[in-house]
Amino acid sequence: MAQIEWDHVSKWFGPVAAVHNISLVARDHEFLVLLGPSGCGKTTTLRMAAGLEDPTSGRLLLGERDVTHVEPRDRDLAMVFQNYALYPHMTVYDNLAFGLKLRKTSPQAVRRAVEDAAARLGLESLLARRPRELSGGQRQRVALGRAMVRQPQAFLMDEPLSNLDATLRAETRVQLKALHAQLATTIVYVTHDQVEAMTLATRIVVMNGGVIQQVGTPDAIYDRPVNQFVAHFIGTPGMNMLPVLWGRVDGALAAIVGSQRLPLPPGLPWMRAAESAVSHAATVGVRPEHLRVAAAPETGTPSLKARIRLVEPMGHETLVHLDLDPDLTLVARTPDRWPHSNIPVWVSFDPRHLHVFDPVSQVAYEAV
Amino acid sequence: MKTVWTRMLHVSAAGSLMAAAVGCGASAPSAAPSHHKTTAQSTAAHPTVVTLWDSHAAVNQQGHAIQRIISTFNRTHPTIRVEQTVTPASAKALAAVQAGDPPVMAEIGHLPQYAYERAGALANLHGFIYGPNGFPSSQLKGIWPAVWAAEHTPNHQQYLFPVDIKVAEFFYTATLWKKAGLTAPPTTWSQLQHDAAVLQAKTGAIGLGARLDHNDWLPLFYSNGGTYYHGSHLALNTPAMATTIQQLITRDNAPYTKVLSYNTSFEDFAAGKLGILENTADGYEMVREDVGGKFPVGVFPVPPGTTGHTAVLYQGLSFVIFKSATPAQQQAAWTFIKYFDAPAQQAVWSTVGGEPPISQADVAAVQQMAGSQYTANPGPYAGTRVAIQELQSGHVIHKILGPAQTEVDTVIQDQIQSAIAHKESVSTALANMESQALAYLSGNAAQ
Amino acid sequence: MTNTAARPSGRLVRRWARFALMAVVAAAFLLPFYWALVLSVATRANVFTMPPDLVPSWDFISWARVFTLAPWGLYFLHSVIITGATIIAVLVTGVLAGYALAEVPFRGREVVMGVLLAGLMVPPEAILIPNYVVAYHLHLLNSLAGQVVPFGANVFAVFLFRQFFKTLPVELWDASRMDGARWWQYLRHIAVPLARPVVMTVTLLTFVAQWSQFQWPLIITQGNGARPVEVALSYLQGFDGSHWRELAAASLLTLAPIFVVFLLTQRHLISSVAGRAQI
Amino acid sequence: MVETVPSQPSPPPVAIGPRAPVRRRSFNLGWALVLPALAFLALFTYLPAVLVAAISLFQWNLAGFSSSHWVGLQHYAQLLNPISGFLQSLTVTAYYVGMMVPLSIALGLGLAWLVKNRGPRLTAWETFTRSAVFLPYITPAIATSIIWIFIFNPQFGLANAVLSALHLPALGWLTSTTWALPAVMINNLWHNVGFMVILFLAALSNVPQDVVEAAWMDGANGAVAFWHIIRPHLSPVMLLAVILGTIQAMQTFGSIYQMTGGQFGGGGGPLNSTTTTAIYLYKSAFVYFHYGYGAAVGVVLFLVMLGVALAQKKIGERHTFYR
Repeated sequence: MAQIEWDHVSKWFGPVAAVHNISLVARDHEFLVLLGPSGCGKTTTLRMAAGLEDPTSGRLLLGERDVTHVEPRDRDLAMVFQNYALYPHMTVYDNLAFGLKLRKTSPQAVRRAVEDAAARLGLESLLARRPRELSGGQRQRVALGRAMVRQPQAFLMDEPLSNLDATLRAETRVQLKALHAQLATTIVYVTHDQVEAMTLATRIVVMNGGVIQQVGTPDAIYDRPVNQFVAHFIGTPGMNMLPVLWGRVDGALAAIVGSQRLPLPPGLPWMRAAESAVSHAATVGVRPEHLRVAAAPETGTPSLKARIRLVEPMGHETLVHLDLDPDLTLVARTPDRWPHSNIPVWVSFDPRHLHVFDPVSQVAYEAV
Repeated sequence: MKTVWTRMLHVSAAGSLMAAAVGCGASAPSAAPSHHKTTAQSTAAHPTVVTLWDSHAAVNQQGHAIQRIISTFNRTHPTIRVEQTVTPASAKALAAVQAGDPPVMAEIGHLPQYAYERAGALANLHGFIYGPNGFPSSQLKGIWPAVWAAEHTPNHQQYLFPVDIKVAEFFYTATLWKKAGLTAPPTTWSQLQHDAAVLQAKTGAIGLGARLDHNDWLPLFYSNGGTYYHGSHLALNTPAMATTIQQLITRDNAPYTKVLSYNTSFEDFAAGKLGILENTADGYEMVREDVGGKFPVGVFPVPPGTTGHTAVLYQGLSFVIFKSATPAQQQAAWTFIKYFDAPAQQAVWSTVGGEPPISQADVAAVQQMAGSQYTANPGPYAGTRVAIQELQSGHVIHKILGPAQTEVDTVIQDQIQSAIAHKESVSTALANMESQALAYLSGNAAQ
Repeated sequence: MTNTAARPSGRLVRRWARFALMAVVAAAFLLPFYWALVLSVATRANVFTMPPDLVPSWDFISWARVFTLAPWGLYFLHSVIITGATIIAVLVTGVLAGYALAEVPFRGREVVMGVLLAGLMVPPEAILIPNYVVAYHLHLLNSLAGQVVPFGANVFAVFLFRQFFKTLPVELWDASRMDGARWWQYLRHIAVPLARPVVMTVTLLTFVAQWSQFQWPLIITQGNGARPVEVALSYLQGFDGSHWRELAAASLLTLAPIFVVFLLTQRHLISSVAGRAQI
Repeated sequence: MVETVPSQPSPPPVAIGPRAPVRRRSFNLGWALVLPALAFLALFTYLPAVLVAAISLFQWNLAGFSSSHWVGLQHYAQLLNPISGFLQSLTVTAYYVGMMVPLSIALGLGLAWLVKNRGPRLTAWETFTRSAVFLPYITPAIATSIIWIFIFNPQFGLANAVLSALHLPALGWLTSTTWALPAVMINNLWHNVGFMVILFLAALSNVPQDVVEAAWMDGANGAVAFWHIIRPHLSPVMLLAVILGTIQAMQTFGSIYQMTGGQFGGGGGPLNSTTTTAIYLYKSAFVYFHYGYGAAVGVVLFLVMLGVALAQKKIGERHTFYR
């Protein structure tokens, strides 16, 4: 039973609330990723689970057990730190064994556990070395190993890949996912990297300003962001946001974008909310990958006239920066190559890919 | 090196024979055996331990002598074990009383007895000396009167029993002496100075090594008719002190005189670079050991002053027993004192260590142990013999007892030395020493 | 300017002059030790000579005699116990207080820091007598403990440890907590082992200071019960200063541990002393 | 970009720092950890610092206040009486300190300059000379003072051998009221200068080499470069050297005691010519057993040292660059 529950947890540092009234459950065997920009409170949330921070209010539950005021050593959790925090004066073996030795495990059991973890992580040949004699990737594996040997109820990981170079990070990500499948243990994982979050998570918790913005599967977070923050934070580049006014064209709902009118087909899920909105304004979001760019307007789908300002060729795709009006810009990700800038084009998209947010609360209409 | 050891072996053999033949009979009164018997039963396995603090390090002949006596004592007294600790006992034993960890007995100077008395640290020896296991009256009567007087406080309490008697005398290097054409030792101060000048001129060695302490000026002062303490008032600004200072100025500023101090008294002499050395009897064996047989060392007594007689200063160390010791320990300590001051042991003490014996009654034993060599000068026992002569002269003085004695002595010495160094006139020195010493006595000054 | 050709040779001369001067300086500073060695192995005839004999004659009789003059084994044992115990005490108090001042927030921490710094301002000479009085009332006179306790805490050691602990990353503490360590286990297994250079510095400085300790043991020791080597040596010279050979041997005997430690830890020792001055 | 930041409620009263090792008990733990150190220091530094003033007002008996005799400021009056020798001890101390500090700094700086590494690495000779100069500093003063007593023996010592080799008259050294203190100084200079060398070596290595080189390029010779470039960089260390040198000199005890006959009445001879205040204090309390009087000496010594340190600091601040 390795379920971690934050029950109305807040954490204050002096006059600042790092985490504000969070209620969250990391379910058994789940790979829960806390995602958010730096300073959003995700690390503090994790450290409270570890017992390294005391919540200012609220409760922490491990399974059924209230562990709010229980020392870390009595929680049976393991943690992987961003900087690994390996003990510099100990060999890899001793680093792995330290926790077990403190728990008065028999020497034979310690040896077995350490060798087992080392074998899984490919550290056998490094056991006699000290951390400073290891590469970044090796250190990262030792840090993982140190967490694994104790076979804890759950793993807590604080940006464990952030100190690796891009290639290694991608490799390790895969290993980590495999490891999770293999260990079948709860993992709570903190990152600011949405790719890690999307690829690894069973569920993602998006945080900002000490508050949970949205909890959901990667797909749900991607497809149905509950507010503008989540919508923009997930995806690279972030979702295009356009201020619109609602109008009617031939009796049908249309969005007025800058100087252009965008007629919309009926039956979209958010339309009722949009129509009943007090204000006639809204923010419309559309992901760059859902935009199509063409020399001529597409028939059957809403199209907007634009001008290419800048092109970023990426090889397998191209980022096209577009001006609608002087103050209205869009980014499109297209498989087509657009070698020239400053040419007029048409932008079209499937209206089902539109996200509409209340301009004041920034909350998605479909979530209301 | 070899000669010293062989000589010591002979002496020790003779010493143990003496102890067997004469010593035991004389020193063991009839009560002693029964005392031994009663304690032997219960304490044979655990002898009464008597810790003795004294400053005779094994580095010199005196140290050897005291160690020999102690080991013989421990062998012949199975119920007692004396354990010697070499330490500057006079100062340290009092500190140990304060620390609550004093020894059973110690050898201290007779001046510090005031501080010890104030601390209530010492056992009164009267009961031991005159009690059933007392000191043999034959010897008691023979103890040098000035020495005996110095062992009492002004109100006639006795905490001290003599052991280590220092009296001043002069040593000379016989070979240099001969080289300079001198035949007989000097008998007056002017002769002494003349001889020193001749020595220096003829041999190139330093003529006279004088001392820098009260051992030096105090006897001179007394032999000039001085006495500085009458009851409660001082008599320092006197013609006798003026004469004394003048004499010292002349002597110490003479080209043939070298003023020696604590660390440098023996080296020159031992190297044969010094004609005459002012020292005390106990230094004789030490000097001879340092000389190591390179040349014979002669001795002559301190010349007389204007009074026509010499004044021999008794300074030295005495046994004390600490009140904090158990009655059994005190009794055992007294047994050791009696043993040490018995003729047989005094003979060892005098011949090996070079100290004169405490009593006229011991002189025969010393002579017997020294044998035919006793009268030889230069000779191995010349230091002891001259010291005995000085003690027998009757003109022995002891340091005047007073609570601020050390301070007063320091004042006098400082003033004398200032005058010698021509930092002030004799009359200023006399006035200063009187006023400053008075300040100490009245408690207005402190150091 | 005019003699550009002469310049390199001038530089060479200067270099050799510097080497010669260094040799003279080194010789001058080592000469007293060397002469003590010569005296300690001199024959009787070679001691009181003028000019002094500077060639050793390798007569070890005085070394043999030194051991009969005083129970050196006992005195060395005392000095070793005193020095060792002081080192342990200074390390323990220094680690604990340094850790608290670096990592444990508690009310009054600033006050404690101020109080410690104020303690550095008190000259030990000036409080010699009250120290003696305190030692008297604590029954520490004439004891080994009496020579340890007054030196059992060292402000400098506290600050050294504090400085070091402040440089340790918080993650090490977090990681060890996750591994199940309590604060003392963190100290024992992580912080103190990492502080080995500081431990070494404190050990060396305490060793040097305690082995050379003189005035305090002179005052508080009386008999043989707690006498350390330096005091014993001082007395030996007092009892008969003319035994140069034995005194030289005894002096070298008490210097030997210092020499050994110096040879083994020279670099660290010098930098420790340099660091000591900077506080 | 707008974020959904919830409004911040007011903070709760208690916040525990991020490094608190034990929750909720950190207050007690901190005190518990500093307690051993404070206890040692309290017993043998803080309490005595207060006690010394109290004792100085009594004819002190070790047993305690109740058996001691109140004398008020009498001891201080005695200190000022020239007969007591205290004022003379201050003069001797001033002479000793006044000679030792400049000499040890000058010699220390000179030696540091000599053994300073010229290249990027230390040569074996430089290391050896450094060690030779430093070694005396860590030796016990008694052992080395005994050797110096031999050296200053008027008849057979090395000192007079050197003088006679230079055709200079032999000196009495420790037996002379004029030369005893210089003899002690020579010993202590030899003993302590290594510390100054270490101090100045560290400072010299901090002098930026490029600035010195720039000065050379500008045509400055060695002396000019030293005076204008290096000396200003040394001034903070110079201040430190003066303060530490003064403290060290004022506290010198063992070597003076041993060389001037401490075992025969506490040292300071001949004729009190080497009786520094440290020796005077020792003799007052532990030769003559006037604890109260000695405490008064201690109080004055305390104030003098404090005054000297403050004065030096004040003067130093005015003349120190690159602090």
